Amino acid sequence: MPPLEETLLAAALLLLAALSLFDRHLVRACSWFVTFALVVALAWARLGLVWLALLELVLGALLTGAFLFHALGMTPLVRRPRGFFARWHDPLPLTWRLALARLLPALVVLAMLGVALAALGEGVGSLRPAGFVLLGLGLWAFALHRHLLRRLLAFNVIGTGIFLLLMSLAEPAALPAAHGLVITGLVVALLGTALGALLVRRLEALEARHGARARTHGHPA
Amino acid sequence: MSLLLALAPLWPLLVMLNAGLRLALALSRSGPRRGRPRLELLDAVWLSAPLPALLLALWPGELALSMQSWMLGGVWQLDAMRRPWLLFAALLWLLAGGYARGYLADERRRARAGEGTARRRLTAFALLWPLTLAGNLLLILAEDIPSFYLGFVTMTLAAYGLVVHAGGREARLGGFSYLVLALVGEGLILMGLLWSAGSAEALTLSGLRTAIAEAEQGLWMATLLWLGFGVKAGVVGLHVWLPLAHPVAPTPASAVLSGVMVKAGVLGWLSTLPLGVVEAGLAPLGGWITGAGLAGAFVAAVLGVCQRHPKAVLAYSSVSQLGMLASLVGVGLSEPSLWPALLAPVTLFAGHHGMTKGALFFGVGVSEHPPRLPAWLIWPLLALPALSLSGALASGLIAKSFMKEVLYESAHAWLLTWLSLAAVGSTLLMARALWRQWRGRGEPCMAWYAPMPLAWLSAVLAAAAVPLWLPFGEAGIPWPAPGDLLGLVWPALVGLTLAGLLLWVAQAGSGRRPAAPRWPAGDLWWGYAAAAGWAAAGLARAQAALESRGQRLRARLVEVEHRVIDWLDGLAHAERGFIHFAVPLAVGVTALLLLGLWLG
Amino acid sequence: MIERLGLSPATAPLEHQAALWVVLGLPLLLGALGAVVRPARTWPVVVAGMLPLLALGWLFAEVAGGAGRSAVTEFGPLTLHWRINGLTLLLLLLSGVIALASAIYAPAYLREDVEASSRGQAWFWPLLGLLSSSLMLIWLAADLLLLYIGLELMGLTAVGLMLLPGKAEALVAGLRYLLLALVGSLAFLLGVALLLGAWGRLDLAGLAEAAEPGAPLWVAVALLSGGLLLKAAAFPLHAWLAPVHASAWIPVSALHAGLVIKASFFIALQLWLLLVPAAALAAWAMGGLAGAAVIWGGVMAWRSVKLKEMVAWSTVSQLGYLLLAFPLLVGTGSAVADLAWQGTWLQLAAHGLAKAAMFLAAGNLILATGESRVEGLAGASRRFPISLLSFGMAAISLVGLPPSMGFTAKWLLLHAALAGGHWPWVAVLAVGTLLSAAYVFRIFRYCFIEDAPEYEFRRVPLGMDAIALLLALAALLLGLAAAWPVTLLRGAGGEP
Amino acid sequence: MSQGWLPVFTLATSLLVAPLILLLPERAGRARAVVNLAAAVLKLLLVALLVLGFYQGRDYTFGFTVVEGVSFLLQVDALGLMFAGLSSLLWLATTVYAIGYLEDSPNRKRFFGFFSLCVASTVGIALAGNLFTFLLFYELLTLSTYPLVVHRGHDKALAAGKVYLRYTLTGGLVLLLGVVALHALVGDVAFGQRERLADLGPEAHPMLSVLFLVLLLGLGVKAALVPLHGWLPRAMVAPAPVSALLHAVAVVKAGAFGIVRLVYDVYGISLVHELGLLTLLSVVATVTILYGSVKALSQQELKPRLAYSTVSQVSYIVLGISLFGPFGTIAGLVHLMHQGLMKVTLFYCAGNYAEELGIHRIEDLDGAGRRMPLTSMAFTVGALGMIGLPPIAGFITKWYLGMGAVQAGMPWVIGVIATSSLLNAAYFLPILHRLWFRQGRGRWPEERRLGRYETSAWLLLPTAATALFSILVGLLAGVPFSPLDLATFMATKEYLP
Repeated sequence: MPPLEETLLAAALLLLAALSLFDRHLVRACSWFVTFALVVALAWARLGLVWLALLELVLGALLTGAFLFHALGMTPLVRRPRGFFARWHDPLPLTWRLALARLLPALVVLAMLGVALAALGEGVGSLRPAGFVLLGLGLWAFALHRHLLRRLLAFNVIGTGIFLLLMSLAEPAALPAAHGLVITGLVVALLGTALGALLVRRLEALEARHGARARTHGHPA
Repeated sequence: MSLLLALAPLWPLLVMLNAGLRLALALSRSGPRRGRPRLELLDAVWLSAPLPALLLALWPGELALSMQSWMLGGVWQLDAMRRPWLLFAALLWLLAGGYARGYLADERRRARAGEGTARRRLTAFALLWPLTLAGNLLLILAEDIPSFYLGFVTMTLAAYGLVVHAGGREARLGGFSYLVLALVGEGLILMGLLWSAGSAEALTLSGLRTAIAEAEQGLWMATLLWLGFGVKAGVVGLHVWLPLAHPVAPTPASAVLSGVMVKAGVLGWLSTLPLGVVEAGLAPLGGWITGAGLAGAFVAAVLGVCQRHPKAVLAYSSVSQLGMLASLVGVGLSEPSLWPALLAPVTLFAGHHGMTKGALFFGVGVSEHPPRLPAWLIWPLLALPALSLSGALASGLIAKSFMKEVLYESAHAWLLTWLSLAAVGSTLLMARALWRQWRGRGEPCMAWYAPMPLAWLSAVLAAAAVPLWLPFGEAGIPWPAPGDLLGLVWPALVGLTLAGLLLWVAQAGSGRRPAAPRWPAGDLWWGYAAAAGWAAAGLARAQAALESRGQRLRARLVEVEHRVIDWLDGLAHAERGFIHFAVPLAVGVTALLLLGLWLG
Repeated sequence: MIERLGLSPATAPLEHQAALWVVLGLPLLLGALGAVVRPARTWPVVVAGMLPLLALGWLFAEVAGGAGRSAVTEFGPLTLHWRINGLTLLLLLLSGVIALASAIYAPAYLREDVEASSRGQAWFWPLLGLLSSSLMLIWLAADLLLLYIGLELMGLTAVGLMLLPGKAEALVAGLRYLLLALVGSLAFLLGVALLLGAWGRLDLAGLAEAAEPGAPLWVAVALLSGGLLLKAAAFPLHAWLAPVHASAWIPVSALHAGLVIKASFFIALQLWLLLVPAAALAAWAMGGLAGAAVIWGGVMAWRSVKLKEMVAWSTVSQLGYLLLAFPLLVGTGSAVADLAWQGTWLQLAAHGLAKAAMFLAAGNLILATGESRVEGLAGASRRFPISLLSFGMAAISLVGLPPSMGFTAKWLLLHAALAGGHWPWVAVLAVGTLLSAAYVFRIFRYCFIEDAPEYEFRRVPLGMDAIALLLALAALLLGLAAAWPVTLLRGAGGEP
Repeated sequence: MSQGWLPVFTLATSLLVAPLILLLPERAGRARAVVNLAAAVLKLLLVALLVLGFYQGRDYTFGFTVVEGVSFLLQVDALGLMFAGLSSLLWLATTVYAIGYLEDSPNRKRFFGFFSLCVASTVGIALAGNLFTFLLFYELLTLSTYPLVVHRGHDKALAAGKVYLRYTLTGGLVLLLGVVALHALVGDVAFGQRERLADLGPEAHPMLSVLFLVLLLGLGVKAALVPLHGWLPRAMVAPAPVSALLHAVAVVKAGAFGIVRLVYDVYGISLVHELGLLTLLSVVATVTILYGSVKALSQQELKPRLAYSTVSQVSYIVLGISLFGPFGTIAGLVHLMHQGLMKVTLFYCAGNYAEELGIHRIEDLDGAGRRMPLTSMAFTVGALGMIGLPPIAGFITKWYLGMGAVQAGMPWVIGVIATSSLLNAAYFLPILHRLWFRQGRGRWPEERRLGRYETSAWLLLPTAATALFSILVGLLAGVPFSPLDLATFMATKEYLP
C-alpha cells in the first residue's frame, strides 16, 4: 500500500491532467497544465530525481507554458487571447457518443500496455498506475479533440505519463538510460510544443494578411 | 559447254534487262516532263531471246550444270527427255517473237508517236515477254526442284502481264481468272513438292519421283501434283482460265500460252510423277487422270463448238487435246510397264500440238489481217494445221498412228476408240474455228514477207513437219501403214461431215437465232466465281460480325476502364478518412501487429 | 541477423572514435556555417559539401578490411553504443550523397524560386546539417537511446524543413505532420520504456540476446513498430505525406522522401530482426500492409493531378516494396532471407537515389514551366529534354525496369519471394510494377504531346539539371554495378 | 580476356552514340548524320570482326556478376551473331533512310538518340549470354522504342504509345517473373547450357512446362503471337523508318529471337519436345499465321496491311522452331534474317509512297509503279518474297518449313504454309496489280518530287539495297556465310542432338 502522500500526489496529478485536458476554457486549460507540470516536477523531486525535477520545471512548466500562452496570443501585457483562438472552445461539439467512440483507441493502447505491465510484475508505488492513467487520459483527449492546442496539451500529458511509467519500470541499473530517455523526451516535447505554437502564430499571421479564414481554424488534422 | 546451258535461260533475262536499262536511260535523258523517248523496244536483240535455247536444243550430246551456290544447289541439265520440249518451245517462242513484232506494229507506231497508253503496254510487253520465256526455259532445263519451281512461277506470273496486255474489262477478267487459278495451282504444287521432297529430303526431280514412289502417302502427293500442274494443263474443272485468257491475250501470247506454256503442266507431270515405276502403286490415280482427261476432251469439244470467238474455240480445243494427252499420261501411271514406250508418242503429241496450236493461233491473226496472197493459198494453209490437229494430216496423223501403235497391243486399247471419238470433236472444233475465222476475215493489207505472215508460214510448215525434226525418241518416224489410213482418218471425216451438216442446218435456219446454244466462255468459271463471291460475302459478313463484336467488346472495355478510373478518382475521397483517423489507424495497426506477434 | 546488422559481440572495436564524431559533427558544423554565410552560389556548397564525404572516406578506411567495428562511449553512468558495418557504410554513403545533392541543388533553387522567403532560407542550412547528422546518428546507433535521440532529432528537423516555405498549405500540412510525428515518438518511447523495464538495457546487441518472447516483448515491438510506421508513412498511416510534399521545397522533398522515411523503416526492420526474428504471422500482416501500400500509393499516384503529388504518392507505393522485407526476412529460411536482405537494401538505396533525382527533376520541370499540374508538361519533351531525361531515368528505376538499381532490387525481392513460395508478395511486386509504370508513363504521355500551345517557360540553370541527371544516372547505372553495394553489404561484417 | 571487350565495343557504338546525339543541338543535322552513319558503319565492321573471329574459334565472352547468382553476360554465338549482323546491317540502312525521311521535321535529335538506343538494345539482345542480360536489353528496347512510337506526338500516336506500353510492359513483367522463377529453380544459366534444365529430371517437368508457358507468354507479346498482337497494328502511327525497324529487326524480332533462345538455348529442343510443348507452339504459330493473313486481307491502308502481314510472317519463325528436326530449325532461324530483309524493304517502300506521293491507302497506288519504278520494284520483290516465291528469301524459308514439317511428322503444316502463301498472294498481288497494271488517276504531285531520281536518294538507296539483299540471300542461298549457311551450321552443330 503506497503511502498516503504519494497517493495524494498521484491523485493531484490525475486531476490536474484531466482538468487541463477537458476544461472547456482554453486559457484555463493551459494554466492547469502549467500547474500539472509543476506537480510533476514535485513528484520527481520526491523520488529523488532532482535533475529531472529541475528540467521538468524549466522545460515542462516554464517554457512549455510560455509557448502555450504564446500560441494563444497572450503576453504578460495582453491577457485576452487573440487571433483565431479567440473562440476558446473546441470547434467540435463534445457529444457523449463521439467521446465514447474516441475512447476506443485509448482503451486499446491501455489494454495492450496493461497486458505487458502485468507480465512485467508489480511495481512499487503509485507511479505506475498514475502514469498508466495519465497515458489513457491523454490518449483519449488526443483522439477526442481536433483542436491543435488541446492536442499539444494531450501530447504533453501522454509524454508525462510515459515518463512516469518509464521511471517506474527502470531498475536501478537502468536508471541512467532511463534518465537519458526522459530528458530527451522532455526536450522533444518542448520542441514539439514550441514548433506547434510558432506554427499557430504563423498561420494566424498569414490568415490575417490574406484575410483567408479558410481551411485551418486551428484544427488542421 | 555448260555455259550455253546457263545462257539459255539467262539470255532472255539479259534481253529484258537491256530493254529496261535502255528505257531508263532514255527516260533520264529526256527528263520526266519533256516528251517521251522514241525507242524501239522490240528490236533484234529482243527477238534473239530464244536463240541460245534453240542452239542448245540443237547441240549434240547431253549437258549438265551444277551450281552449289544457286539457291539450295542448282542442277540444270539437258537430256534426251528434255531436248524435244526445249526444241519446240524455243522454236515457237522465236516464231511468236517475230509474229509479235508484226502484230504489235500498230502499237509500236502509236508509241513512237508518243501515245502514253500504247507506250505503257508496249513497255510491259517488251519486258515481260522475255521474262516469261526465261521462266519457261528454266523450268524445262531445271533438274533441281527450286529452279524448276522458280521457272514455273516466273513463267506463270510474268505471263499475267501478257494476258492483261490489252487492258479493259475483258482482259482484266481473263487475267484475273488466269491468276487465281494459277495461284491455286501454285499452292497445290508447292504442297505436293514440299511434302514429297520432305519425305525423302530430295532436291532433284528424279529424287522427287523416287520419293513419291517410295512414300507411304505417295498417292496423295501425286494427286496434289497432278491437280497443281493440272491447272496449267487444263484438267477438266481447272481449265476454265484457258477460254477466258486466250481470247483477250495478244495473239502471239496466246500462241505461246497454248502452244508451250500449258505444256509446262504436262512437263510438270512427266517430271514429278513416278511414271513407269512399277512399285509406285499409283494405278488408281492413273485411272482418275485418264478419266478426267477423256472427260475434258469431250466436254471441251462440246463447249468449244458453242463459242464464237475463234481464239476461245482454239482454247477449248487445247483443253480437249490436253485431255487426250492427259489420258495417255494416266495410262502411263496405271500401267507403268507401258510408259517407256508411251513417252515418245506423248512427247510427239505434245510437240505436235504445241506447234500446230501455235500455227493456228497465228492463223487467227493472219485471217484478220491477211497478207497479199491469193485466198486459195491462204485458206488451205490455214486449214492445214487444223486438219493436222484433228489427226487427218501431217504431224497429227503421224502422232496418232504412233499412239495407236503403242497402245494397240496393250490392255488400254479401248482408249483408242475414245481418242478417236474425241478426234471427231476436235475436227468439229477446228471446223468451227475456221468458220469463225472465215466470217471474221479481213482485207489483205500486208506483204507476205512481213513479220506476221512470215512467222505464220514458218509455223505452219514447222508444225506440219514436227515428226521430221523433233527428236522425240530413238524409234524413228512411225509412218502409218497405208492400210491403216482409213482407220486413222475416219474421225476427221466424220467430224467434217458433222460440221457440214451443222453448217447446213445453220444456213437453212439463217434469219432465226443460230441453232447452237451459246455457252459463255469459261463455263465453270462463272459457277466458281458465284460460289467464291458467295463464300466471300459470307466471310465478309462473318468478319464484319466479328469485327463489330470486337468493337463492342472494346467499347465495353473502354467503358469499364473509364468507370474504373472514375471510381479510382472517387477513391481519393477515402484519403480524407486516412487523414482524419490517422491516430486510431495507428493504434489499429499496432494492435494488429500485436495480434500477429501473439499468434505467431 | 545480429551479424548482418553488425551487432555481433565479437566485432572489433573502432580504433579512432574521432572518425565517428567527425562524421556526425561535420554536417552540423557546415549547417551552422551555412546559416551564417547563406551561400547564394553553387560552387562553395560543392566544395564544402565534399568535406562530409571525405570524413566518410576516413570512416571507410577505418573499417576497411575488417568485419565491421563497434564503439562504446561512456558518458558518465550512461553508456552509448555504436556500430559500423557494411550496411551502415552503405547507408551513410547514400545519405551523404543525397544530402550533398540537395545542398548543391539548394542555392540555385532558392534563387530561382521567387517565393522562397529569406527567413526560411536562413533556417535551411542549419536544419539541413542537423538532419544529415541525425540520419548519420540513426545509421550508426546501436542502442535504443541513441536511436530515440536520432529519430526525434530527425523528425523535428524534417518538420522544420517542411515548414520553411511558410505558405498556409505548407503550414497546415506541416502541423499535421508534426502532430503525427509526435504521436509516433510517444509510441516509440513507450515501447522503449517497456523494453527497458523488462530487460533493463537499451543496447541492441544485449537486447537481442536477452529478449524472450512474451507479452512485454510483443507489446513493446508492436508499439515501436506502430510509431515507426507512422513516421515512415506506411499505409494506412501515410496520409500526412503527400500534402506535406506538395508545398515543400524541392531539395527538402528530395531529402525527405529519399532518406527520412527510410530511417524509420530501418529502425523498425532492425528491431524486428533483433527482437522477434521468427514472428512470421506478424510479418505477414506487415506484408499485407505493404501490398496495400503498393496498390493504394500506386493508384493515388496514377490519379494525382500535380506532378509533385505524384512523386510523393509514389513514395508511399515504393515504401510498400521495402515493407515486403518484413515477411521476406522475418521467419524465413536463410536462402530467402539472404536474397531479401540484399534486395531490401538495394531497393532502399535505389529508391533513395531515384526519388531524390525524380524530385529534383520534377522541380526543374515545375520551375521551367511554372506549372505544377501534370497537364502543364505538354510538349516538355522538346523544351526540357535533360530534365525529362533525368526524370525518365529515375522513373525507370522506380518502375524497376532494367538496367536500373530498382530493377536489380526488384529482381532480388522477386527471387526471394519465389524461392520461398510467397506468391502474394510476387503478386504485390507485379502489380506494383504495373501501377508504377502507369503513373510514370502518364507523365511522359503529356510530355510527348506535340501540338501543345507554346507557353512561356524559362530556362533552368544547367547545374540544377546536372545534379538531377547525375543522381538519376547513379540510380540507373548502379543496377548493373550492384555487385559493389552488395559486396559492401556482405563484406564489411555483413557475412552471416 | 581482352577479346571479351569486342562485344562490349559493339554494343557501345550505338549505346554511346545515343547521348552524344542527344547532346548535339537540334540544328546540327549534318553532324548528327555523320555521327550516326559513322557509328553504324563502325558497328557493322565490329560485327564483321566478331563473325570472323567466331569462325576462327575465338571466344568472346564478357561478363561480370551483378549480384550473387546473377551475372551480366555477353557472349558470341552463331545465332546471336546472325541477329547482330542483321540489326547492324539494317541499322545502317534505316539510318540512311531515316535521315532522308525526317529531313526538316522536328525533334530529330530525340528521334535519332532513341533510335540508336533502340539498336543498342537489339544488339544487346543479340549478344546477351543469359536470360538476365537478355531481359535487360529486352526491357530497354521497350523503353527506347516508346519515344519513337509516339514521335509524332498527336493523339493517335499517344494512344498507340499507351497501348504499346500496356502490352509490352505487361509482357516484360511476365517475362521477368518467368526468368526469376527459372533462376529460383536452377540458378543462373548461360545460353547453351541446356543440360542444366534437362538434368532436373522428370519430376521437375510440370514446373518446367509452366515456366516455359510463362516465358512464352512474356516473349509472345513482342513476337505478336495472336492474341497478344494488338499493339502492333496500332504502332503503325510511328514514322516509316520506325515501323520498318520495329517490324523487321527490333521489337517483333526480339520477341521471336527470344523464343528461339528459349527453345534452343535455355530449354533445348529435345527437352521442349519431351515436354510436349512443340505441338502447342506450332498450333499457336498456325493460328497466328492464318489470323494475321486474314486480317491483312481486310486492311485498306498500306501500313496496317503490312503490319498484319508481319504478325503472320514472324510466326513462321515460331512455326519453324516448333518442327522438331534440323529442317524446321533451319527454317525458323533463317527466317529471322529473311523476314527482316523483306519486311524492311516493304516498309521503306510504304514510306517512300507516303513521303513522295502522299499515298497511304492501297486504292491510291494505281499506276505508282510508273512514277516510282525502283521503289515499286523493291516492293514487288518484298511482296513476292513474302508470298514465298523463288528466288527471293521467303522461298527458302518455306521450303525448309515444308521439309521440316514432313520430317517432324506434321504434314498438315504444309497445308498451313500453302494456305498462308495463297492468302499472302491474295493481299499482295492486288497491290502489285495496282502498281504496275493500272492507270494512275491523274497526275502525281510533281512538286513533291524530293530528288533527282524518283525520290530522294537517301530514301531510294536503302530500299534498293535491302531489296537486292532479299533476292541475293535467296538466290545465292548456297554460298558460304549466307543466312541459310549460318542457320544450317547452327541447327546441325549446336542445337540438335
